[in-house]
Amino acid sequence: MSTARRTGSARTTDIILLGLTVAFAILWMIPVVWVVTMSLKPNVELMRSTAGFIPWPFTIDNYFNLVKLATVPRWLMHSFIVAVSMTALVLIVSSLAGYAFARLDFPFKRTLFLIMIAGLMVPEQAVFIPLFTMFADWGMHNTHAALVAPRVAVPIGVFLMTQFFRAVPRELEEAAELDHASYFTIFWRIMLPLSVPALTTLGLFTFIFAWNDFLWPLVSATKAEMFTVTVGLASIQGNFAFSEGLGSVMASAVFASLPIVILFLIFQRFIVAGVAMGAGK
Amino acid sequence: MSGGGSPGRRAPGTAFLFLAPFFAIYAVFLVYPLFKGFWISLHDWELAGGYREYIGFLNYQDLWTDKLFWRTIRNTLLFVAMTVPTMTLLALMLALAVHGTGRLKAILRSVFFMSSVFSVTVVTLVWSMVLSADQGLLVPLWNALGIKPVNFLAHPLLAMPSIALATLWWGVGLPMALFLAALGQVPQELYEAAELDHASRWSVLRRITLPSIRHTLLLVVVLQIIGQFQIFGQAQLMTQGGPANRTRTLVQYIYDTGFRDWQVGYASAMAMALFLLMFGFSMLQLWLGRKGDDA
Amino acid sequence: MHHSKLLARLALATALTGVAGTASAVEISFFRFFGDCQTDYGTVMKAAEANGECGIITALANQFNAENTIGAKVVTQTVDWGAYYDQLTATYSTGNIPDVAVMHSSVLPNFSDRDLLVPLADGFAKVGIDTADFVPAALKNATTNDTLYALPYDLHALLFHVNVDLMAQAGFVNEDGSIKLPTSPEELISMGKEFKEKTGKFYIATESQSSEGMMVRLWESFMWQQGVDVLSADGKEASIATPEGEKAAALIKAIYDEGLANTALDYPGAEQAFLNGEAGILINGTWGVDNYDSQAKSGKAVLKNYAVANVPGIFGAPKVWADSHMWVMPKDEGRTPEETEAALAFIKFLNDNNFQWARTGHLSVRQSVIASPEFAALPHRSDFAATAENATALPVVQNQRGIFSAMTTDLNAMWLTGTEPADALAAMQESVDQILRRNR
Amino acid sequence: MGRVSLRDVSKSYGSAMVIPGVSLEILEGEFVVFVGPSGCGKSTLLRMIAGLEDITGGEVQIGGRPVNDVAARDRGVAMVFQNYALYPHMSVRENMVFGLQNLGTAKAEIAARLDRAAQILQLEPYLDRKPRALSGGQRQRVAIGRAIVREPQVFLFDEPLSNLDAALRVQMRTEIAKLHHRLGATMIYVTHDQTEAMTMADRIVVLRAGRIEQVGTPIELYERPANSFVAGFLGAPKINLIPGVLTAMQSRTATVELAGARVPVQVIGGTEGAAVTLGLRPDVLTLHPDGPIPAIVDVVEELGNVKLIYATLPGGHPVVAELRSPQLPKVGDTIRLALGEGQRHVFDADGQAITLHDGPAT
Repeated sequence: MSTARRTGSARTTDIILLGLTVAFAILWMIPVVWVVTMSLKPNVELMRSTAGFIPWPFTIDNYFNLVKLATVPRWLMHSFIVAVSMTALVLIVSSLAGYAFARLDFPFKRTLFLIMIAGLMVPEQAVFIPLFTMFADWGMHNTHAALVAPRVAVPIGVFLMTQFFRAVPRELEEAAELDHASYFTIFWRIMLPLSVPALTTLGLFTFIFAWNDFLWPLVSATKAEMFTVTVGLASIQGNFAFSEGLGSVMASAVFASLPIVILFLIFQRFIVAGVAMGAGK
Repeated sequence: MSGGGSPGRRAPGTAFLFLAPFFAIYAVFLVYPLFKGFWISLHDWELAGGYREYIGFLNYQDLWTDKLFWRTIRNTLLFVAMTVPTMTLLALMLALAVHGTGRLKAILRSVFFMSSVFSVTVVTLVWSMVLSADQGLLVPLWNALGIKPVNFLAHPLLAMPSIALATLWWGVGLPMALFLAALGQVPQELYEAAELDHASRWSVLRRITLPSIRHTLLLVVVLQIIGQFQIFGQAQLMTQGGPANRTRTLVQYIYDTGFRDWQVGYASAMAMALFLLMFGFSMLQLWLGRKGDDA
Repeated sequence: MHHSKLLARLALATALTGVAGTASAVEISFFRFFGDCQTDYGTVMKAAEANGECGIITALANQFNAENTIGAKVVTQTVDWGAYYDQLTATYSTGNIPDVAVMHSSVLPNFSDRDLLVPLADGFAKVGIDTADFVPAALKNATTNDTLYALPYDLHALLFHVNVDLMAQAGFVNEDGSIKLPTSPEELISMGKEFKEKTGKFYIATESQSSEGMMVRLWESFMWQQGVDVLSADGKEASIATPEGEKAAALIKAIYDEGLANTALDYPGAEQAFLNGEAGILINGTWGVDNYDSQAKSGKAVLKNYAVANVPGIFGAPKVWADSHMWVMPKDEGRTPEETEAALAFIKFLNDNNFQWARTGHLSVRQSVIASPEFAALPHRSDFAATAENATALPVVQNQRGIFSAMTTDLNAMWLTGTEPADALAAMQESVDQILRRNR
Repeated sequence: MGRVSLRDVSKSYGSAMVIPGVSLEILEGEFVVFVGPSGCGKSTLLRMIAGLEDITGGEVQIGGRPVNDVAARDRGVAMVFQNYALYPHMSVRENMVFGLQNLGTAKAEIAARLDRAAQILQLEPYLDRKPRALSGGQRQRVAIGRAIVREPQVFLFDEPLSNLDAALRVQMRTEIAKLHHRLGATMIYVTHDQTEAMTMADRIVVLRAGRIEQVGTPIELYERPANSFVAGFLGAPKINLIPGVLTAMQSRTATVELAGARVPVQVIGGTEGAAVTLGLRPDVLTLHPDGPIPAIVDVVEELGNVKLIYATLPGGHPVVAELRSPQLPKVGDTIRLALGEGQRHVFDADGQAITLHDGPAT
């Protein structure tokens, strides 16, 4: 908690607290370990018993079956396309608007900012039905655009970027202005590179959100070949339970989670650092 | 003192150009649907088959007498009441516990954050399995104790807490990260000064840490309220609203009414209710937060 | 499964997909539930070689793709049962309306009343489907407002699936080898207690978790047995909170209260418990017969001696809940004549192979199949022959899914949350009334 | 080219008038320092010249061209900021050439100018470093380098040295002065530090509350301050401003009566019996047993070559004397101060100088 020197008893308390946290973390991970274990057991064994954390008897058939299905990799691909494009668009749109709010002066600025913030209080679930009818009218369901477009204008993203840009020293911008930079150059060459931590955080959260979005893809992507992983998994959990067995269900869960877990492990150090720069102000 | 004066460079043309993408998308995919949703809610409007009839506020009258609707409101509020304080508290405790330097703490941070990256399908699958009275993780434990396995997800009183538990496990990462960020910005000198003042661990927390991060606390609570009000996936996938509608949430009811029963008009009326409810709560929160600031 | 074998299959599957992709086939989309079993049946080309609902329908599609001569290719989309009708409905908005879809007769009016289905009488005449061959009740199910909208494919009803060894252990097997089943509510409870005492197992296993509403089907059966129609034929009124309803509900509650059934089982859990020899009777539909029979015969399951029985007339006439799977063609402006032709060809193919479907345990709806010697030779069919006559369905009214779901929730509350039967029924009545009010 | 003219330039935020109206001519190649207490509007004035603040009224011309409606980027000025304002994500090299890139300058030209600037400022070893890897002085040099490569008509400095420690400040001061000689460009420099102003400026502009109090060379301002504010602002230690009454008026001479002392002065104008302020630089005061001004010693500071005596006059007014004599009074001693060589400034009730100077300023 502090780098200041502590007394002996305080140190002991620190160690005990840390020990408790470690124990809690182990408890935290148990469900995941258990699911991974089950995914590595034969279905016949699982019918008998699901207990235990050692995958024995061991099999990787459950995973083989998945890959063979070809649908799961396809769903992964859709999730990636949707998550990546949504992330990119959210970052672009939010940072552009955030820059304008943070650094430019224009008529109705306060009003527009309030209108933007008010969007925070409009839950997606409150508009998904009209959205559904809109996309139906346009004949745009079962497309990537339908999955991405309604999620691009994110007030919290604009808010975060506005806060971040406000914290950037104004002199930098003025210096750039005297360096003959246009507003766009200032935005692109100065503000954006400076906001990499904030962008990383916003991007990461957008990506996770996009990856895990459930209700909208559930109603918009009705073609099996257009499912995202989340919806696809939900669709086969029932089907698998009927036919393939528990091991396959667990394998599908693990398999579908792997990419995002790996991504997380790569980028995790940015999460806290980025939030610190963006939202902590 | 340089730059302190003006609020920004006056450049309306550029500013509107920069704002255009956001507000265009915002208008088309948020503002317009909100009004369209209200419009739909004034109709008997069927999902398939194109039946539409203007009926004024009849849907809202129906809502008023719809027991299941009030039940789902109650359930949703209950869920919010269960998750928001516990989530905030747990996130804060975990953040305090894993804040700091060192490899071990970095690993712990990852562990607690990691469950946030799983999709709702995976989370509910995991927890449905863990809590299953038939094949669940705890069954061997119950058997060893000679107790009949507790059927969490079908228990009238335990079902909702079970969903809340899964939600907690799933969602604590983000608020924890926010708290960690805030903790990182508390000036170290404050702690050092407190140390010299012989402040106890508890009073350091209460007198220094908490006041320093209270903006983040407010942010977390507001975000949590907004997020938890919209609960759908967990209840839909873990209990399907059961047992006896004890876990049926508002969004689930909206979904069922619209997509199972095709009553899109009625569902839209509920969606408007959800909007008003959340809007009210967010306003209340912000107002309370501001009041706290003035004091 | 050996990996080498698996890899070989994988290669084969890839090769097949490759070939199919290059041919200029008329693709028709085929929307169904019944699960996804590509892993086990993806390469089975003869329906006769498949087992179970999922296996047989998968193999039927494969077989049609392989054998048809008009260049048609069926592309199956398997939808999770719980979300099936939501997804099907959504396709009308999202634009991938299937060419052929499965539909329960109980759901049909929702679609036919809104003109969302293609009338099929002309098409059937063109491809040579003989509607006169259908059992009259089935044909009636497929017809609303005098228009034929579907190909009836089966009649499915609730059955008692029996573990004969356990029954014998409890002394419930008659001299002639038939199973002794209760004939009154009191007897059901007393026999159940006796069974429990003698075997230490559950008398009954069934889905009890609100997901399938198995007990609602039983409750409805009990209502019909007492001569009460749950829903009026015009779809305006429900008779739920009635003395008869209370009797039926009280019996169901007693089953759980007396510990004769495990409340913790979901659908697969109930099947598993039965196959693991943990219960004497599994209350489930006709669709399980083939599966349980083959499991029992395979020797892998604890269940060795499997039998089937009609749901007995506990409250009088042995009426039993039934529904029907049917094939429909959802209306789609964009469907080409070639696709219509291919879809009709597929429907005809399905009708021609009605017997294969009947192997699942479902009752056939074709008189010619029922009369055939192969059908008579199927295992256990004679055990539940009477079910065909006892089968009772709800009248053709809209919003039956909502009604069923509401009833499931409120009925299950009896054992899941301890609600008293009268209260549960009052809640059911109220929920159902609210839905019926919307029916036009 | 590098001529800067301000014609009645004013600035207000809403109803708050920050700069009521400033007119000033800055010649090409001149080094002009704006000096004044914080809040006097000197930075605002600079930023208006730069184009970073809108001009409410009046006109700014650079090189004879009115630039009121010209964007900052097109005014041909370069600015060095107090906080350096280096782009943290760019290397020193990138920082310095960013402006030229935006102008679309040819690559060879950019390289040549970069080399020249880097050499002048001795930045060659650091070109590939990021700003955070540099010391404060190095960063300041980069900031200046960034301005140099642009070869602007006018350099603007906004308190560029205030974030540096004292020693470094002195060093950078001379470097900037050298740079000015070398480049010969017009430089406008804002500071609140009178030493910087005195040492660097060709001309100093003293500002107070958005108005120019006086413009002139450092020596003019030091020797002939137009008013008590300018007198008080320039020179260290600060000039003693002692209230008194003007008596014994002759044509050019008069006496200022202080509490317990009389000081003969030379004035133009002034009225008999008017309240005035006597301005005495600390080095004018000497210690003499018969000196006319009695005082009680409060603090004695020994600075080596000089000593500062802080004392209180009988009227309760504090006074500072800068002495070079080896003998020093002790705290609490009553001393007598005499007036040595040097100007005795007299300011009227409005603070305006009524001092009579002999001949032109040196």
